[in-house]
Amino acid sequence: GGSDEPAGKDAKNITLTISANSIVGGKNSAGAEWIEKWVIPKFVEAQKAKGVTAKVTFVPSGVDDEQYKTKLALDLRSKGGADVIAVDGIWVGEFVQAGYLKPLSDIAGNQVDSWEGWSQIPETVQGLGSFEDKRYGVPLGTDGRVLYYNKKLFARAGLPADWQPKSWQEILDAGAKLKALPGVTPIQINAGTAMGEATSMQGALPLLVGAGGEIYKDGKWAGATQPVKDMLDFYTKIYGGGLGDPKLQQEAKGRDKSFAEFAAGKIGILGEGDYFWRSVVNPKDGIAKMADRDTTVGYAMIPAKQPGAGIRGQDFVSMSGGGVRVLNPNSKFPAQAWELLAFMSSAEAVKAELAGAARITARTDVNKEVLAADPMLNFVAEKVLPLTAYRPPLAVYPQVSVALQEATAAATAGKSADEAAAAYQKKVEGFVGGPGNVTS
Amino acid sequence: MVLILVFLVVPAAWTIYLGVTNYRLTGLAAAHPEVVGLDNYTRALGDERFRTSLLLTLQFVLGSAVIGQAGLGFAIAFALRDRRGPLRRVVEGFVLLSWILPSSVVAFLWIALLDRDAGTLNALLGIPGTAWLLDHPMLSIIVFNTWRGTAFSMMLYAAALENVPRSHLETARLAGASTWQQLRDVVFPRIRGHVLTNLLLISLWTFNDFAPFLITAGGPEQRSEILPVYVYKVALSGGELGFGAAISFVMLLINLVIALIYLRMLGRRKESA
Amino acid sequence: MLAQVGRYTFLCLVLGFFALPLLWLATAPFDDTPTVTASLPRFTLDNFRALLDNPYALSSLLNSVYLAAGTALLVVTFAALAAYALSRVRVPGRDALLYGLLLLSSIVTGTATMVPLFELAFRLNLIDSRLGVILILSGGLLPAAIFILKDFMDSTPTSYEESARVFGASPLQIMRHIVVPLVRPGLATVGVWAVANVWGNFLVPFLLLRGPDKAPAAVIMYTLYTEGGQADLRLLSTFSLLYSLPVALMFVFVSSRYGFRFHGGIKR
Amino acid sequence: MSAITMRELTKVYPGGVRALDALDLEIADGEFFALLGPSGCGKTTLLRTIAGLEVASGGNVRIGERDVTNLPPGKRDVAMVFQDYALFPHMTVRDNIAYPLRIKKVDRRSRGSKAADTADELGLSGLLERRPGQLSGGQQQRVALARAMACHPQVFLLDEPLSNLDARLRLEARTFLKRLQRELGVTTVFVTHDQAEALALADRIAVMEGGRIRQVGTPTEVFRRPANTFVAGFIGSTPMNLIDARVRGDELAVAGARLPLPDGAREQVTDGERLVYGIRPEYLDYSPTAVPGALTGEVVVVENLGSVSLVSLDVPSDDTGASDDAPAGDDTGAGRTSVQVVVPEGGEPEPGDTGWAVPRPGRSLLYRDGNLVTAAAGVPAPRADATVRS
Amino acid sequence: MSAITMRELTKVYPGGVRALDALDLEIADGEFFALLGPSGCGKTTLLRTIAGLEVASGGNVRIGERDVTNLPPGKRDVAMVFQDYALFPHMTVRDNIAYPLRIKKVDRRSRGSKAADTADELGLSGLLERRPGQLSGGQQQRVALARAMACHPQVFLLDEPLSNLDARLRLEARTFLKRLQRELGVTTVFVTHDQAEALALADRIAVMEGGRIRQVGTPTEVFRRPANTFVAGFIGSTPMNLIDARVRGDELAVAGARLPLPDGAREQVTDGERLVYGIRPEYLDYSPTAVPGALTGEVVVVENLGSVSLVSLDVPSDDTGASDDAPAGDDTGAGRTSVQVVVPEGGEPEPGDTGWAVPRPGRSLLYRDGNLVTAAAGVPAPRADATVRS
Ligand SMILES: Nc1ncnc2c1ncn2[C@@H]1O[C@H](COP(=O)(O)OP(=O)(O)OP(=O)(O)O)[C@@H](O)[C@H]1O
Ligand SMILES: Nc1ncnc2c1ncn2[C@@H]1O[C@H](COP(=O)(O)OP(=O)(O)OP(=O)(O)O)[C@@H](O)[C@H]1O
Ligand SMILES: [Mg+2]
Ligand SMILES: [Mg+2]
Repeated sequence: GGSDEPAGKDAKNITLTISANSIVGGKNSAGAEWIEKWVIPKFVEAQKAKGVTAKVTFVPSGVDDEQYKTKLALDLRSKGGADVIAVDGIWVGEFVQAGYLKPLSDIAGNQVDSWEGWSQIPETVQGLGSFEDKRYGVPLGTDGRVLYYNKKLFARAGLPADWQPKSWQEILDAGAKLKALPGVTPIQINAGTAMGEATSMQGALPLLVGAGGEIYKDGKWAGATQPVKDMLDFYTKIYGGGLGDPKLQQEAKGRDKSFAEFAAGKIGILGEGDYFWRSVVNPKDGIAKMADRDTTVGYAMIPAKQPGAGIRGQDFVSMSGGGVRVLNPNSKFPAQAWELLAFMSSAEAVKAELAGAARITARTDVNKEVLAADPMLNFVAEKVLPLTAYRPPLAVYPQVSVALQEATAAATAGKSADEAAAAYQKKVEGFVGGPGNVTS
Repeated sequence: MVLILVFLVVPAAWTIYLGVTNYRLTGLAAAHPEVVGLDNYTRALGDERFRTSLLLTLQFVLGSAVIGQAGLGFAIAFALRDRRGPLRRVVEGFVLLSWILPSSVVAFLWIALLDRDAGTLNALLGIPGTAWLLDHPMLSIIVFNTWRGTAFSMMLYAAALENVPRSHLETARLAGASTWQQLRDVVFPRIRGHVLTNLLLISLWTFNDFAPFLITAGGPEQRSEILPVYVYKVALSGGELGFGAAISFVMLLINLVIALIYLRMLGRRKESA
Repeated sequence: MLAQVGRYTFLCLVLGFFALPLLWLATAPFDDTPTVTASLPRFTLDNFRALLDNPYALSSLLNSVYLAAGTALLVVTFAALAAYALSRVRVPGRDALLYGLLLLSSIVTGTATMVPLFELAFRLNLIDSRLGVILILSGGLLPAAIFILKDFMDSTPTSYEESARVFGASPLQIMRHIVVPLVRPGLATVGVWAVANVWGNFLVPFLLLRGPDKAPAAVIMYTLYTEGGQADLRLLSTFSLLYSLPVALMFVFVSSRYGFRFHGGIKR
Repeated sequence: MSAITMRELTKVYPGGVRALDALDLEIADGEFFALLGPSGCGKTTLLRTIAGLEVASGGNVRIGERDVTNLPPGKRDVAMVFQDYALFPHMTVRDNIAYPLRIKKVDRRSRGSKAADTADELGLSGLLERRPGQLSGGQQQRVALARAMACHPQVFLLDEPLSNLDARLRLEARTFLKRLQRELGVTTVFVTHDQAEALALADRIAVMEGGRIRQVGTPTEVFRRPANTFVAGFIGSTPMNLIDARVRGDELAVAGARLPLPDGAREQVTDGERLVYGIRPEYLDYSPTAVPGALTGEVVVVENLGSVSLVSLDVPSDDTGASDDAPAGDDTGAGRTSVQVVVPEGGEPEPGDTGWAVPRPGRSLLYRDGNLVTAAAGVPAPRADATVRS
Repeated sequence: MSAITMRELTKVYPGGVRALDALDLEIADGEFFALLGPSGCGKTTLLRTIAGLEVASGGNVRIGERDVTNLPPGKRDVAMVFQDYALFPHMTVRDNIAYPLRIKKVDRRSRGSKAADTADELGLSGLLERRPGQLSGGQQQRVALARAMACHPQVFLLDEPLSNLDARLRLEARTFLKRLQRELGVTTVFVTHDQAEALALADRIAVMEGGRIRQVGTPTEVFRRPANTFVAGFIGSTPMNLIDARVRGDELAVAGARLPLPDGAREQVTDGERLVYGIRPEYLDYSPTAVPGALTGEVVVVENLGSVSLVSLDVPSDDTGASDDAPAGDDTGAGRTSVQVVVPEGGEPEPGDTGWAVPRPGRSLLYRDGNLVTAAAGVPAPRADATVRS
């Protein structure tokens, strides 16, 4: 339980700091610009109206997420760091366990629970910023995973333009047809360790939930369970059956290359998140621009192994992630920090952040407004998000994830699903403290 | 000296202490690290991944430091030993340039060079599609590290060769010795101290070299996961700092063993001198 | 004469081997659509213009210069003093000490030490201070620098110093007037080496410095990736070139000015 | 054992230094031949070109019947001893001596025994298992000789083999070397910049300057009748006195004194001609009292040379005022010249005394434009190949 | 300008080498004093201990009135010239010469002009802006001297200042050095292992061996009456002949010949006693025909020394068979001894001739157990402090 009256609540001079893994002119430039050019001036102005002189600074950075996380952990550990911090939702749990974060209401008092925003954020999405049923952060937005396909290639292969596979077998069948086209890699499902978390998020985990398995359930991690084996078996079918390019999975820059190849019309089916649509093949500013994105790129939900075989008995599945903003428990002005955080998550702010671009935000009110113009994102918001699942926000998850990636690598390289699964289970047992914490 | 004590010895000792805990950066173990004694060490030694990694590291050191850098460095120094003028300056300039450029830039250069489809090397050789980094990851990083570090050996051997009296080489030539015989009988015995110092330093540096991560990220499938990369993955990606620290300490011990082997050889030279 | 031909062939191969990877750095920044292949560019300077728009690119180079210069200065000064002391004073266990430090330095430059280093800096109140970065980097570089310099010192004849001593010069004067000028190529070598090391170091400045205003180029280089971790080759190649230029220029300057070699050589 | 013949031998170093300048020289079979000259005159270069360590830029070298100009060093059948001996520090004395045999693929047993034999001859038998670092300078020198001897070359080349020894040892080694060469009878070329060494050891001496040979002859010829003022100044433990002089009828006006013209010189000089008068300090007799036909001046320095002393007299220069073509190095100031005289034990003056120096008959020489004019009886004229090219 | 006094001076190096062994020595004010001895005898150590570069392990050193034993080198007011000159390679000649003044905080202007003055005196004016690397050996040596002179020290210490010069230059530098020291009048200690240098330059000489002084005296004393066989063998351009002898009544049986006992020796020896007979080659007269009271043997080597030759005679050893206490180094084999004779020009024999060597009167010396027995007239006996400690 926290105090109702956080320290410095009535201070007239406050200084606050925001940190996020984005930087003007580099990584996530727009987000950084938004904070610097919109959030800070507006917030300072609003405070001034209340008679408070606020000094808000933004500490940008632009590095790998792992490195950003390390730095945050070190900062928080030494009771330093910014007041409002953007983190990946998946880190919340481990940070909480390490004692780096406290529930929002413990920090900023009752005003947290009475915030209007909560009602706009769907329960599932709020889960991103929660751990063990307590709210630690406000989600920024989320995403969903789909199968993209190249309509031109589909046409050449005699496949329909509005494709929606209902089972894994149908994906393989489509792949078999695409295989006939020269110079085309039919299917790209991320695999192996080189792609890192992209393998888990776009490949292993969606397939796992599609086979009805969850990586972490009821305090236990999934070992060599049947769904894991099914998932791995699907990999062997793709890469063993010549439907994918196993080499590409091993390259350090393999994911970039898969983007470039898709954009160049050399990949038929690609599993990715909506990020791919927004930032990769975006005809305006994507890193692998496709001028004819809207006509050429098709998208379909990821099917379960068979209809109804997914988790919760679903026919279709997805995985999601997303960022949250948390408060630093060591903030000197916790109440005002919350004000800032709430301000940044207000509908007005979120709209300003999007600056006309479409993206799935955490707020339904905003989504309704901005996604209307983009059928793809709308599709994700409407059809995919209700089906989606999240990763367990625990400290060992990254290691389990790596083990999973390694298992897919083994499957891709030709090991049988059973072998790969057995090796995987052994590794997981090592991380999570013995076989007792693993289901098999 | 105080500087060294504070910024070298203290963190090193701290690291060694971390090596006997289950410390992690986040999660429960971050809040309450426990001393687990030698568990980390037994775990490391029992871990197949650690053992392969160690084996790869030894390959890496042997291939890129001992054979690559020292061998090529010596060959260049020897070929240039009595050259002056532009040729020497140009060759030395390029070799040294590859030594001082920042590793992130250098990593890019090599990825560009060795790329499977569009790489400069494949374009030059006319064999597009050869996936150097995937099919020969160790070879790639060995060649890379040779490229990167030869300068030091070259400079050192150039200096060492200046210490080989010309008259000694010429005595051998007068006796009719071939180049190889001159090297064996005159040059090597003479620069043995340099060779060993050189090997010591570059082995140490290579052993702890992290740059290959930027090229292959340890892949594919850990086939180029040398120990520093392993530690990086364990400590940073996996967050297991305690375990990472333990492996670092094991690395220090292995370094020590390598150093002792070299020093033994050096000692033998001294006895016989 | 056959040997001559062989030698030239060998040298040309060496030249090719060392120059080839650098080709990309010479072409890509000037290409409007750089790929990973080094090819004749469709010439453009747009990439440079784009880079100039980045608010941190140029200042980060300056930050790198601060850090590198500071560290190099510190390393060279302390290494010179320590190497001189170690070279002239006979202490038992001197070599063991040196080797011990050298080994420890190999740990400290590794990833696993980041927590101790961070906490140390935190306790000494050196977070977000350039001095902290400089001190920590110096600590890691010093042993090898001492090791290299000691051999330089060993190879300078003592008669110079003795001669100065007879004239009544104090140890500090001897150091300043005689030893430093004599081992200048060694100092230059160690300086360049230290600069090159700092220039490429990412982790320490990243962890210890807050905010990009103080961040050196090694950190800023990472910001040129997208949200999804993809490289913007246009900016990246251009920045790589700018990022490499200072060290290359410094090297050219130092090598022409002081000579860049181990004269006398490192031995034991 | 072979003669060595060089024709028009030229060596230009890459930097453009012309270290040998179309040099002609013949060294007879079995001769002990010394190359003498100041530092940088090309002695080492000549030796190295004979050895094949430097490639001649022009001309040729023959050893015995073979033209070796383009042979590699290993095929010339020569052995060389370097100034620093170039003993391999990591090999024992035995291995050092046996090294050339090892290269020649002589089997281990017989090269061991040959090395032992050679070491025996040079009195090194007890040292076979030592390393060069454990030997004295003189012993090292003998090991270097033994190594050179081991493969019985046709020619020995020695580059200042004695200059690293200390003064006492050098004398011993000198005698030893001379005896050894006599016994072996191998053609030996010997480089030195110490004239005493060359005089003491050589059968014949070539004096070099600037890549050319200034005189070739036996030690006696070179000592008594230097062909030019360069050689005159170079040879002798004390340099020859060289003083401006002018012919005055049958006499010579030298530094204020009238001296008789050397024998047979009258026909070769004209009256009133300006020349340089040369006489060695050893050939001047000192007198504390006035003597006719003597140079006179104040004693300024007396140096003890052991059983004799070297006395420097400060004599007035000749009043002909020919200071512009005076040989350099011997004037102490305007109008005064230093004349050195060797004075035997017991007769040494004190600085400040006035002394007289009387030339011994038949020992005076005359130089015109630096070249010898007079031909005295009893000693053959300098050889043709020693005349200076302009 | 001060005298230097050493009492019981001892230096033991960390390794245990006793480089100076309770050494007593006095060097007078203004004296040009030479330390002479074979390599490793402790000359450099003695010099460095005077300079303060080595800390004495025992005893003390006084310069003038001051006990400097524990003063640092900079406070002793001495200047030292090292064998390698130790010119700072990175400074110009001017800066090198001015360096001591810079240390003494003389301001820039006046030290520049002082350096120029000193350089002028030594004929270095044109070279002030060069660096040491661009100078010849002789010039470097003069710069080193100029640097030492620049701060007008009380004592000059020179460690083999000439040994890096080539033979010709060494002679010039020798004369130059002597003249310079005479003009400055500074107490100068000069280390050399070349006896000729010591004889030619020094007012007095100390001959050292194994950290001790074997004799101190003027060049003449040391040359004519070496106090022991060590000094006898060391001094002189050719070593003294030292031959086993036995007293036979009023005569001496030496190598098969009967020679008169040296003057005044009769009282100091007993009949039948075994001694060593010493005579310098310069004091033997060669005769091609038989003479009484002469050593005789076959001529084996003739070395040309310029105006004289050194002839080695192979004489039979004395039949007393005292081979076990024969001085080392002079036997050529069992029962034969080599005797060396200096023969003037014109009288040289050929190897193989038989020759006779006649000692000049008053020049023979007798040694018992290595120490001089006879005291000849005209020369004072060796000084007390030069006797050997056992
Ligand atoms: N490798 C070389 N490259 C260029 N010039 C050289 C080389 N070796 C010698 N010289 C020059 O050639 C000339 C003759 O040199 P050489 O070594 O033959 O002289 P030297 O008579 O042996 O002298 P010293 O008595 O000093 O040994 C000198 O002017 C020298 O500077
Ligand atoms: N720093 C040192 N440590 C140990 N022993 C030394 C040291 N310096 C000299 N010695 C030893 O002391 C003795 C005297 O040495 P010193 O240098 O005084 O001889 P030296 O007469 O100058 O000989 P040289 O003519 O070779 O110069 C030698 O045996 C030498 O090996
Ligand atoms: Mg030479
Ligand atoms: Mg000495």
